[in-house]
Amino acid sequence: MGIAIFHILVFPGLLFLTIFGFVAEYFDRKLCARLQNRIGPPWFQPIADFIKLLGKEEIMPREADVIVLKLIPLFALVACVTAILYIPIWGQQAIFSFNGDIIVVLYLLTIPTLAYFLGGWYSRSVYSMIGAVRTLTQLFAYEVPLFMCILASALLADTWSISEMVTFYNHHLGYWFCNLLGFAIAIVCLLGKLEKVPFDIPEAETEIVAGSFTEFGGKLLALLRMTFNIELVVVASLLAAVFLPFGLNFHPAIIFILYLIQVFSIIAVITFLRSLFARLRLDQMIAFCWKYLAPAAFAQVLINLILKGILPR
Amino acid sequence: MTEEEKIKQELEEKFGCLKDKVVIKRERRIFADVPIEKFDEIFAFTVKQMHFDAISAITGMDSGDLFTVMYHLNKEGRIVLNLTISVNKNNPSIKSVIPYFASADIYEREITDLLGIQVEGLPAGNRYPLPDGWPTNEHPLRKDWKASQSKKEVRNALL
Amino acid sequence: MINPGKIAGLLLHSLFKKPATIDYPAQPSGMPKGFRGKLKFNAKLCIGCKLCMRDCPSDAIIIRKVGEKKFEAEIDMAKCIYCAQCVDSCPKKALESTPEFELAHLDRMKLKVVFSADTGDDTTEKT
Amino acid sequence: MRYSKDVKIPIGPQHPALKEPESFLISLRGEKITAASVRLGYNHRGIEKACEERTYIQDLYLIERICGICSHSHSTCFVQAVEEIAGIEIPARARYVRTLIGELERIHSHLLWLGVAGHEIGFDTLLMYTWRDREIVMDILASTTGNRVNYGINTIGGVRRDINPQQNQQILEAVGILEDRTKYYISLATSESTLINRLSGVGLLSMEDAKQLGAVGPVARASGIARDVRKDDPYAAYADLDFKVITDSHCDVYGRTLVRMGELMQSYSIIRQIIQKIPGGPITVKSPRKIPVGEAVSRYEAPRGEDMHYVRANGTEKPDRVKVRAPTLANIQAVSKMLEDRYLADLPIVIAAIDPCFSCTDRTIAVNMSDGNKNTLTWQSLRLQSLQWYRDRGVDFTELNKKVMERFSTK
Repeated sequence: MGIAIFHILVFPGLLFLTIFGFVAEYFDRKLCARLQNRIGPPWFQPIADFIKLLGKEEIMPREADVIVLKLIPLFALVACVTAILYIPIWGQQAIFSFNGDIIVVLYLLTIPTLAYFLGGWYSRSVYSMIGAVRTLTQLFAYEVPLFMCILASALLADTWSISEMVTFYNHHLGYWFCNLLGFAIAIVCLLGKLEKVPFDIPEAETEIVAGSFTEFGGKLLALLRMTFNIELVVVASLLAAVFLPFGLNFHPAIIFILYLIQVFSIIAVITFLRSLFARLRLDQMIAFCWKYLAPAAFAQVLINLILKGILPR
Repeated sequence: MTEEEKIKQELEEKFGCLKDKVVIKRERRIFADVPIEKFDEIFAFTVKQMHFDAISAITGMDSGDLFTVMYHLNKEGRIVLNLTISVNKNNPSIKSVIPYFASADIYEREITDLLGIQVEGLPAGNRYPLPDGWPTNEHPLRKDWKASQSKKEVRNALL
Repeated sequence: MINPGKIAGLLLHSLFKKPATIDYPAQPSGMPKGFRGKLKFNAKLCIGCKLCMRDCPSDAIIIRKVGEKKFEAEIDMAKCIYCAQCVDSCPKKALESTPEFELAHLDRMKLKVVFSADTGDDTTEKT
Repeated sequence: MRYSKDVKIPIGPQHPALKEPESFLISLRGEKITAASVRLGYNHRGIEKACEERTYIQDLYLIERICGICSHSHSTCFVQAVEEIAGIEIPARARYVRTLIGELERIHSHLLWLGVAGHEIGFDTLLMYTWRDREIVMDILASTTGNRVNYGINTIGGVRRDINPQQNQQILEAVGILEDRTKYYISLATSESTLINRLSGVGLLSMEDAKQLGAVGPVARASGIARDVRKDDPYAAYADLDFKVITDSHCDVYGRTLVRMGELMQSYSIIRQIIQKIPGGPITVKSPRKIPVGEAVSRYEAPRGEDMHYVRANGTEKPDRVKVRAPTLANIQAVSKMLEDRYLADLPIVIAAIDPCFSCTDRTIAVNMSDGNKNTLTWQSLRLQSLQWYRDRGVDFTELNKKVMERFSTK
């Protein structure tokens, strides 16, 4: 019982993720600043923001549903943290793994987006309602290609469990290259899920103030920003596990180091893409996703099906 | 015979009342005092026949005993013709020029707010430039309106 | 003609270049020599004609007679807009502007700088 | 709730997209804007009334502070009107220096606009780079005129500072660097696909609409109307400089971007001509304090469009009437037309595309509320008044005020 508490609360659980979230946010903001020829924030900036926000006053709009608003950040946070338990970090075996845990992880990672929608809709302010509706419309656009790519790589590994996928790809290193297209599509879809610039339409700062988070303040906003960081880390580690299985069978500590490198490189790619583009309009984003991303993801699934037949087991 | 002189001559021929009222201050600047009763006719003539196709601004002034309203028209951005009309102070009212220029709408709202000149034909709309709380009979650009003697509501409106 | 990531080259290039911004409070950032900053008053040259008081757009300068041919200037830094019109209007060149611009102060009273007649230097201390 | 009736959302007066206070009431169906109405006047400080209570020299600095970005346009326009009434003929060198500072201001204003446009469409990297390059021209302005923003280079009868050869050299170097930076931005704007997607087809204003609604400056020129006050009604030294009036036929925000960038390139060539042709001689002429009776209309091509000043003098030291019509006031009429059946996401970039400067537009009324004769509200009486205002509304700050007062008085 004690070890489970340790896993949930400390190592791959809350404490590790929070610290990793802050470090990831710092790395993201610093790299983005350096790309834009600026100095960028000091290392303690994310923590300073968090503490400052904790001190601020929470203002609840009159018609808003107070209980829902208070629970939304927790709801999203819990979903993200539980998802990490199924992703192998320490060694090639995740803490809990069963056949079909990749589907569970994918659904767990959709819960935060639903939480943002509910948060926006229940704060009853005009801006957040529009933001909330945008979050959902955007969800339909990037969700399908993202799922298709990840499941394509699972198809090739002929298993539904992440840990078995990792071991499969470690033994057949050559197969890793067939998922490259899927990896690229997943990264682009990640920009939509994490609401990074080309697709940060729900949180479009210059149009609808802060989208569905307009009415969140004080502790709630602090918790929400922490959830963003943790979501960034969890999703990056999911992609690292599924598409970059360089673990082999070293000592678990070395695998952990490799895992950190993989996650930071994925975050670096996301930051680079984030400072590269202007924000697209909602209709352009949906058109882009359905015209280019979905067919490419479908092609990836086809390739994997064919390869599965040809390649030796 | 520069273009300005041609315009001046054409105006004076068409309207007897403008006989020596049209003055060319310098190149590309013509000033003309227009009697208020003939204003519509002259305005229509300058805009339609003489192709003064843009209105830059409408200036309202409090010149002691009466208000003067000056219409700044320009022709292809070059020559500026300034038509000036005087309005007596007790019930100042002029006709709107929105039928000719849609953009005159905001300039006329400014005159009504700041000088209290009523403009017939001005559609209802947001006040400009004074805040909504500002009392309707206070017109700051009038010479007799001093910031200090304004009543309490004006101060509250500003606070 | 359509290539989405056109700015990528610039981004990578500036990744390894020195950032264009500086840590302002830590690293000093000065203004060029001719900058119109805080005013300096030279009591000896002043003849008390008060031309500068007349031309000042925000009534920020007051010249007071403290003795025979001795004048003291009180400049309210909070009101002053640093246009240096007084520097131009002064016939005796008793006023000049210095490039100093870090004049923030906690106490508004401290911003009233008095240039005393004899010593001529101002009586404010740095924050 | 049936979704038939439109959602009315207020944009402004405080809103991240709008750098200055103005408010639009937008009625939305889904993402489409069905109607937009504009309310201005939030930034109104009573400058026109205040001008009547100050002398011409003091007015110069008040008029210059109408707007932070185009301060030189307003002060030059005002000074030209006053000099025309007084019949002062300013020396040639002063005219050239005024034109030089005017063009430097156009460069820094257009670069600033490019960055803000990038920020409006979520392209923050463009903001960071354009504003970094803008620092080059701001340093030049600071070293030549003594200040980064309110230059104060104009005085009645000429200019207050001369440009020495060493500064000429600095200006030429800066213009060289800025020129190929602008070339890079032009190539970026014409080929970066996300930028083009967000800009083209947005904020359409046909040529007839532009003429009818009285659009001026880059907004009109992007709809094909070749009107530029520097060419049509030359002032300062523009008569003997040759430059092209940049027009474009896109009639949308993309066209306005190209027009502004074309104007940047023209400004660089104008500055080079000025540095080459600038004559020697004095930079200012003695001017009377009392301006004789008269009136004048002066026009200036500000970065945002045609800026018009009307000054009437009554022989005393103080002007009888000063009327300022800023370019944004003319362009604002066109915004509601441009917003029709656009997406909500396009609203910030459409508003930003006319490069609104609302501090120019609302020139303000009573600056200081004085009781009795002409003195300003002292700091203490303002504090007491605000305490009273809050007490009327049932919130009592008197104890807090006592604590603050003690802390201040003890020091």
